[in-house]
Amino acid sequence: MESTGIIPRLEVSYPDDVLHSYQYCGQDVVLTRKKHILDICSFIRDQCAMNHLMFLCAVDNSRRKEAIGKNEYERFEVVYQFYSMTTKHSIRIRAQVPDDDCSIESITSLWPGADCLERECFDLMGIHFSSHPDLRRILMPEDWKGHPLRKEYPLRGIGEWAGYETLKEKSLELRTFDYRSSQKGNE
Amino acid sequence: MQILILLIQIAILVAVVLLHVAYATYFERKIIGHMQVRMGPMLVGWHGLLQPIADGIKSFFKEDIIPDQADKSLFLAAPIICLAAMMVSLSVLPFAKGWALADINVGLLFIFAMSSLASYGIILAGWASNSKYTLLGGIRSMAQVISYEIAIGLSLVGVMMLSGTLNLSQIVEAQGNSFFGMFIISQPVAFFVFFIAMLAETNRVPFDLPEAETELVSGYITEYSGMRYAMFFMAEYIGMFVMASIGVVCFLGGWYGPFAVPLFPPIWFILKVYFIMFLFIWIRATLPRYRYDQLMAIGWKLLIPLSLGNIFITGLAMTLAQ
Amino acid sequence: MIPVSWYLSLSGILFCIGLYGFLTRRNVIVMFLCIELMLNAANLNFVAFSHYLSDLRGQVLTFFIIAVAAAEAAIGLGIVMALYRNKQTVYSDEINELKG
Amino acid sequence: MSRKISFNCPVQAGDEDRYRIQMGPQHPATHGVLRVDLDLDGEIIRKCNPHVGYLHRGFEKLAEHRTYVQNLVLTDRLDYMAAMANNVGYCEAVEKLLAIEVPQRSRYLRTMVCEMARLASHLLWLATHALDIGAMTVFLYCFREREELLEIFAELCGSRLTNTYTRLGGVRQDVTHSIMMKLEKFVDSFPSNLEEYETLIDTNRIWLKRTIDVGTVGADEAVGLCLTGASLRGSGVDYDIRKHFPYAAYDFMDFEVPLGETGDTYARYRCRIEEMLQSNSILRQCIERMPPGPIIGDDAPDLIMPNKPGRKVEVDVPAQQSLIKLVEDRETFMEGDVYVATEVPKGELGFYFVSDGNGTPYRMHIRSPSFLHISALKTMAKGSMLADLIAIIGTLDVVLGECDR
Amino acid sequence: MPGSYLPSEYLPILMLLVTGIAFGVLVLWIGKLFRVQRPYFEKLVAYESGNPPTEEPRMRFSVKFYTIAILFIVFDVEAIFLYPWALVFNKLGLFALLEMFIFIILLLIGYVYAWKKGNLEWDN
Amino acid sequence: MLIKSIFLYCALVIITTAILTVRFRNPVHSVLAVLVLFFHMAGLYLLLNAEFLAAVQVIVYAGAILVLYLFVVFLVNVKKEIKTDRFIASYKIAAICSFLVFVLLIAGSRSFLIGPSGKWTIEAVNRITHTKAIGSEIFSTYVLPFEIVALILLVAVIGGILLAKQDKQEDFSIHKKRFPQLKEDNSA
Amino acid sequence: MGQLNENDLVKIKDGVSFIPGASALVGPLNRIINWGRAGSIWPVTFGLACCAIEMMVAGSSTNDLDRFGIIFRASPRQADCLILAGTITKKMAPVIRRVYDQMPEPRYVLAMGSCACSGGLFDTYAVVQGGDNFLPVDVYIPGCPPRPEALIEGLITLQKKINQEQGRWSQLV
Amino acid sequence: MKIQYKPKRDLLETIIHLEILQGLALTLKKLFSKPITREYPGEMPPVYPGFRGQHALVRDPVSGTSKCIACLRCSQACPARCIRVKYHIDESNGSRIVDNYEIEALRCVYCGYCVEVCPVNAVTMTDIFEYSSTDRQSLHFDKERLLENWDHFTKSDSYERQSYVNPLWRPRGFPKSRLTASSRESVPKNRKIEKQFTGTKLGIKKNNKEAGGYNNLYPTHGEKNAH
Repeated sequence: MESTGIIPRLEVSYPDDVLHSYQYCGQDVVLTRKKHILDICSFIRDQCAMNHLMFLCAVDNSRRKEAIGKNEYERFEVVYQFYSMTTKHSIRIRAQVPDDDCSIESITSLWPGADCLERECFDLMGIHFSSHPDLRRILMPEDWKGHPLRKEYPLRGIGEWAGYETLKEKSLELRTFDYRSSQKGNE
Repeated sequence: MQILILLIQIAILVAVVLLHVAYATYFERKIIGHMQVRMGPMLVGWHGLLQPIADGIKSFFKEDIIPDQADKSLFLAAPIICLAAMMVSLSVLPFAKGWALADINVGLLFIFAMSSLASYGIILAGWASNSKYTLLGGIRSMAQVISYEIAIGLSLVGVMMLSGTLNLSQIVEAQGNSFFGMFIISQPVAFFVFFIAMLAETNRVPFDLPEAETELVSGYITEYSGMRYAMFFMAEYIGMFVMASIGVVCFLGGWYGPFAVPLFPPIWFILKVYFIMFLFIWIRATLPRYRYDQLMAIGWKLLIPLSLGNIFITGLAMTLAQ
Repeated sequence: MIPVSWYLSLSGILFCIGLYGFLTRRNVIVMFLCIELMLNAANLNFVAFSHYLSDLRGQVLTFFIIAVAAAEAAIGLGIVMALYRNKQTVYSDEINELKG
Repeated sequence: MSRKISFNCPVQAGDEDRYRIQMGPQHPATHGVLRVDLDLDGEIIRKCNPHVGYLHRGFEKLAEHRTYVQNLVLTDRLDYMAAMANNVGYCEAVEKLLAIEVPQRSRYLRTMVCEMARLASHLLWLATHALDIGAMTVFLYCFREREELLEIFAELCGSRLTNTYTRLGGVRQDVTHSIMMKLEKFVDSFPSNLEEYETLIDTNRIWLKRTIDVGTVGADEAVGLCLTGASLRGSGVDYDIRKHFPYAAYDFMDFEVPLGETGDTYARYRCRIEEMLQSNSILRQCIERMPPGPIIGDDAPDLIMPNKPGRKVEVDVPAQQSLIKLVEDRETFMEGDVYVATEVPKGELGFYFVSDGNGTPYRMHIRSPSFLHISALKTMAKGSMLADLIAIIGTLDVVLGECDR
Repeated sequence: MPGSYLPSEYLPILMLLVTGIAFGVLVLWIGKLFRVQRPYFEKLVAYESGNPPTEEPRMRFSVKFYTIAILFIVFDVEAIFLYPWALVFNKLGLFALLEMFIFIILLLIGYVYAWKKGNLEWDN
Repeated sequence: MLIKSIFLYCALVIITTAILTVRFRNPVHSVLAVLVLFFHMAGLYLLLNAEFLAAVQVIVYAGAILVLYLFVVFLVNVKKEIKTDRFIASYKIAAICSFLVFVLLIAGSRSFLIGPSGKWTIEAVNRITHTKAIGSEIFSTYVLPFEIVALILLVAVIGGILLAKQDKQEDFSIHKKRFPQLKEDNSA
Repeated sequence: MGQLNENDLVKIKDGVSFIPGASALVGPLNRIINWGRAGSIWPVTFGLACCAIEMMVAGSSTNDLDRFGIIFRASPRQADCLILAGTITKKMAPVIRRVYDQMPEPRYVLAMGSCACSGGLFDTYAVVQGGDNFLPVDVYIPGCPPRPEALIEGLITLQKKINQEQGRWSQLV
Repeated sequence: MKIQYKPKRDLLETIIHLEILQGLALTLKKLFSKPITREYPGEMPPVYPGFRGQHALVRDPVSGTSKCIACLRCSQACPARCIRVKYHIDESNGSRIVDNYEIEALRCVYCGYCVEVCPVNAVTMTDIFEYSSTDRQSLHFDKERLLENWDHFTKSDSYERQSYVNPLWRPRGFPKSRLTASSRESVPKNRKIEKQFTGTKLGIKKNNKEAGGYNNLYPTHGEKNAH
């Protein structure tokens, strides 16, 4: 993954959006604002021949040391990694999403495969993708409360999922066996 | 007195057939097991010989669930229809000369009628369970059965022409005079059609779509549990037996052994039937499953033209021979 | 020894039940079923006469009737299907209501 | 019994010719716990809606609470058919992040186990794919081969399925002579054994009818759907991470990437079969060229890592044991993010790490191929028949452990 | 003598039918005394791969089934005519062959029509 | 005596199932009642020494025509009738009409006299079997009706297919007309 | 049997009682039924995660569960035994319970592997900490995943347990 | 590399169902071959040293109790957090006395980290895997049970169990010289450790290695296999 020269082109084309760019472990990373993310992505796809969306995920920056105190970081960021199968270049876009307006444009129109990735981001991190055709929870049950990958969400969850509660009640009601509660680990 | 003898005969037949059903499953599991380089039932009884008994006992004492939204009367009746229809078709099978329980003149038609009645059992099971998989399985089964019933009927017309009768014993007798004692020699195409249609009629691989496990869970029997499920199972295996017997009677010379080896005729009959059942199992161990539309296409586009052609060629040949 | 009149009465009763059903039922499919009942009643008559007259003509006719009944069922139910497709109903009175 | 069943989704007017079926989670053909909601018109699928998440275990959250070494154990449970490949992928990523050097021998070992895992996974895929289409015997024959590989794994690292074989900076154990003899025997016999299964299905007319022109995806469409692995290569797109971003010892291996043309189920099936033969040849090369040397680097971190900088894991040690210090305090974790992808049997498995200098990942995202493949199911299954859906699920080779994480 | 004909060879069939039904009913009825029956609401819910049933399963099917059934009826009737024909074929000879040839050709027109209309294709 | 009891049994079942056919709300049950009826009708045919006809009755009526009925019942939605109360209409008039027809039939049947006996006595039929007897009659005497049956069946196939042919788009527009609130289903 | 009331019954042990005089019949019958049940355990095809793969291996040629008369049934209605093979997530738990509910009596549950027994590695928000939270587990099989032989051993343990059962077939129990 | 297809069937092969007959022949051949099934309860699967099975605490032949020094490395390393060590400090010499050592076998994921990090080779994983139970409690091992496991394990007369150690075991994190004597010498002297395997050691037929070897199996037929 050598340097590609895409970053300067991006900086020229979207001067207002590119916040910062760097290379880490030989990988190109660009920090952008979220506003024109769809344009940036289509620019990357069409102008830079980066046809392969490697992944898309969201990061919660709230407890990140490097992010604290720097004003170019927002609470969340959506990370896109693109790769060109022809030129063998790749680039990572980190679009900053603020806490108070937790939404970003969907890129499903460019990559249909991003559909479930965005749904996953919504599910686990609570980021809304505008103009996504079908933004629902994907991994967690529909009526799950909270977004588990946010930093304030504890590992064991907050409260109990209602569906599981009813299940436990039902199994108590139906049991003809001696009920043994499971034992917790020693963490 | 006559009726008493008849009753004893029926009792023997039913007992033998039930035992046969039990051990046909054992036979199948063993053979498929060995074809798959494993062993099949081993530990329940000597070499697993008591396995079918254990299965039966377990099924008998298993809870019988009638789903809430099922159409209760039909749900209860369906397995009985299936089993009774299949059992009744046993009555016309000639195991040896004069060994048919009912030696009727329209024996072949009677078998067709009963197999179509059994398909009612299946479709009703699918419909009455009122679950999606069963309904789909029932419909599939019905479309499949009606498609292949024609192929079976038409493929046997050649045999009827050669033997000039619908009576099963007389068909066998007619073969005794023919070359090699088997109609399969003079009617290979008909046998091919019949064999494929037979696989489809009995819902065997590669035509086991109504109960295709990877598609429809268990098809029309998805909602059946315990003894009712076992009854469908029995009906299926009796159906296999009946169909194989028809094949033996119409194409393989019934109770006559090749080269007129003096062996007890029913043994020849049973051996031939088990040969066909072995073919069933062998094919099951080897082939993948057809898709639904392909199955229908084979029935309608291949087997029916083939069997019609066969009828004409047989007719022409017979006319010319005269 | 069963007198022929037994058969005739049975077929008469069957025919009338079929007729009654045809007149009362609203479901077109069941109405067709009732027609089948009436056809069967006629068939029974034919076969009974044929048997009592030692003549096969009645049975041959029954045979043809069964074949034609098959055609009738195919066409009739085809009409039901067409009706259902166009009117979304299989009820005779609703079909009338929706005529306009 | 008095309670009435209430249908939470009443039939809508006009939808009456649609037949809704929920396939899975408890269904023999959904490879575990996938659920697919189908709208059928007869047997033809009008709409297909996969539901995942029935095996969502909170990997990414859990990884934030465990150290890098402990998270290695998690990766075994990702794609449990090829745990070795996941281990390698994970270690490659963490090593890149922590800048750990890996000795040459362990690179070869990693390549070797990766390819073994690929064979094991593809064999399982072939088995289940064949079973889905109805060929139950192929299923059992494939398992016979796979069992040999699993026994080699068991001898190599003590566990058949969840291997935890690699370590940061190397691998856990060295191979022994007997393992290599077994492997060589396997490698020698594999092509002919594969040929044997192929007798049952490869040219079989039923198999061909069931796979040709089923679930066809064009090259551009496949890229747009983010397919990877053999599912992508079946459509003719030349993208193999082993060639594009060589890791472990793939640089030194001679192998080719089989490419399909038609993008249908049969092409994907052939691709995977060819891939197995390629893997076999890579294995042979590994056996031949295995270099001597250490299996784990000297700067490899200990299994016990501190999960907070500045905090020592060191505990007071009894005086008589003369073990003064157990763990160096490792402050050298860097801040930054890195994405490393490896070619696991299912496709491109990527790990995206965000590190803030602690011993635990700040954020670990797993780019799982199966997740994207399942989302492609929606497009691929539309308009095909119910039985085709089974074939398509089979050919996409999804594993839900990896999909749901 | 008409009216007093008893088809006695069918008697075993009747008895076997009764036996078959009785067997089914008896097995289920006797088993009922020994079985554990603990039905409760959740147990009796229709099976749907472990999901709660979403909607009434009785719904419409593809019309293809209907056309297949029509073809089935026609061919069934044809087969019914073929059986007596096959039995008397030896006696009647070429004339019967021609007769049946015309009959089958007429039906094949319908068959070909259905084929051409795509009623034998299932994957559209 | 045995023959009479068999006849009476069959007659009883036929009448009962016929009434049930009319009374059952669920068309599937009606179809099944007719199925039972057909089987007993076949039993009567056996008593009348028409075993081939009995087989045909079962194979064609029970095995084919009723299957078609079942398909149609499954194809169209029949839920509504099971729920509504008035699944029959104007039963009084119908009952009177039917009764009148019945009286007419019975009265008419009185006038039938057994005519001249034909050549196919029970013995003659049994000598060559019923199937062959029917066959030789059809394929020698009734050739023309036989071919006409083929024509009728041809018409039935073509007509049935034409009638059942489904135009997808047209179908949807009808739905829309009836249910204007219906939109393209995009949810779920 | 509705006329019999509680007092007419002979109590054998807690919760198990019989009609008086029936014990001569009951003993052998019990043994036969238990033998039949132990000899034909049909688990429902329901793999959850990693352990499912080992479960498949147990059914494959090398180990061949069919030797014990164990064949997998796709529909819970025909199954006797539910093998919890893998991690039980909270989203999955109701499904598992429903499948269990739809099985006919008598039914058994095997928890295979750490995840099904106690949640194992995954002490997180999404994972049920052990199948016995909502199901009556009969046999616990440790291992992650257990070897296929360990599963077979677990099934043998289940067979032993079945063989010790008293009158699980009676309506009166 | 384009994938290669097998040649298309010709008409005769289609009519006689050649490929299906071949398949049938294969299954028939297998019917008469020896099953590969291991009859498990009678016949044990091969278990190799280092198998990660049931846990045991090694009973020190000298002291008769566990070798554990309560360094807690195992419970630190455990990803499933299933090891609990209770100890108190002996006031006289400052060493730790293990009160209880618990392993939740039902939570353990059998990764072997605890064995790998143990500096004194006190905890080990035996190759016993058959210990299913009908209740949970019996699978919650305490110290006594773990020692019993060891006794049970050493008593059974199986392959090399008397000298059961992982031949490749080496706790990572500190040099060998700093290990306790008992763990350094845990590999018995009479056990032969092979020289490290390298590629040259196995005499593999050179001409066989070629990547294109499979080409013989799948002769190229440029056209697509259109059936």
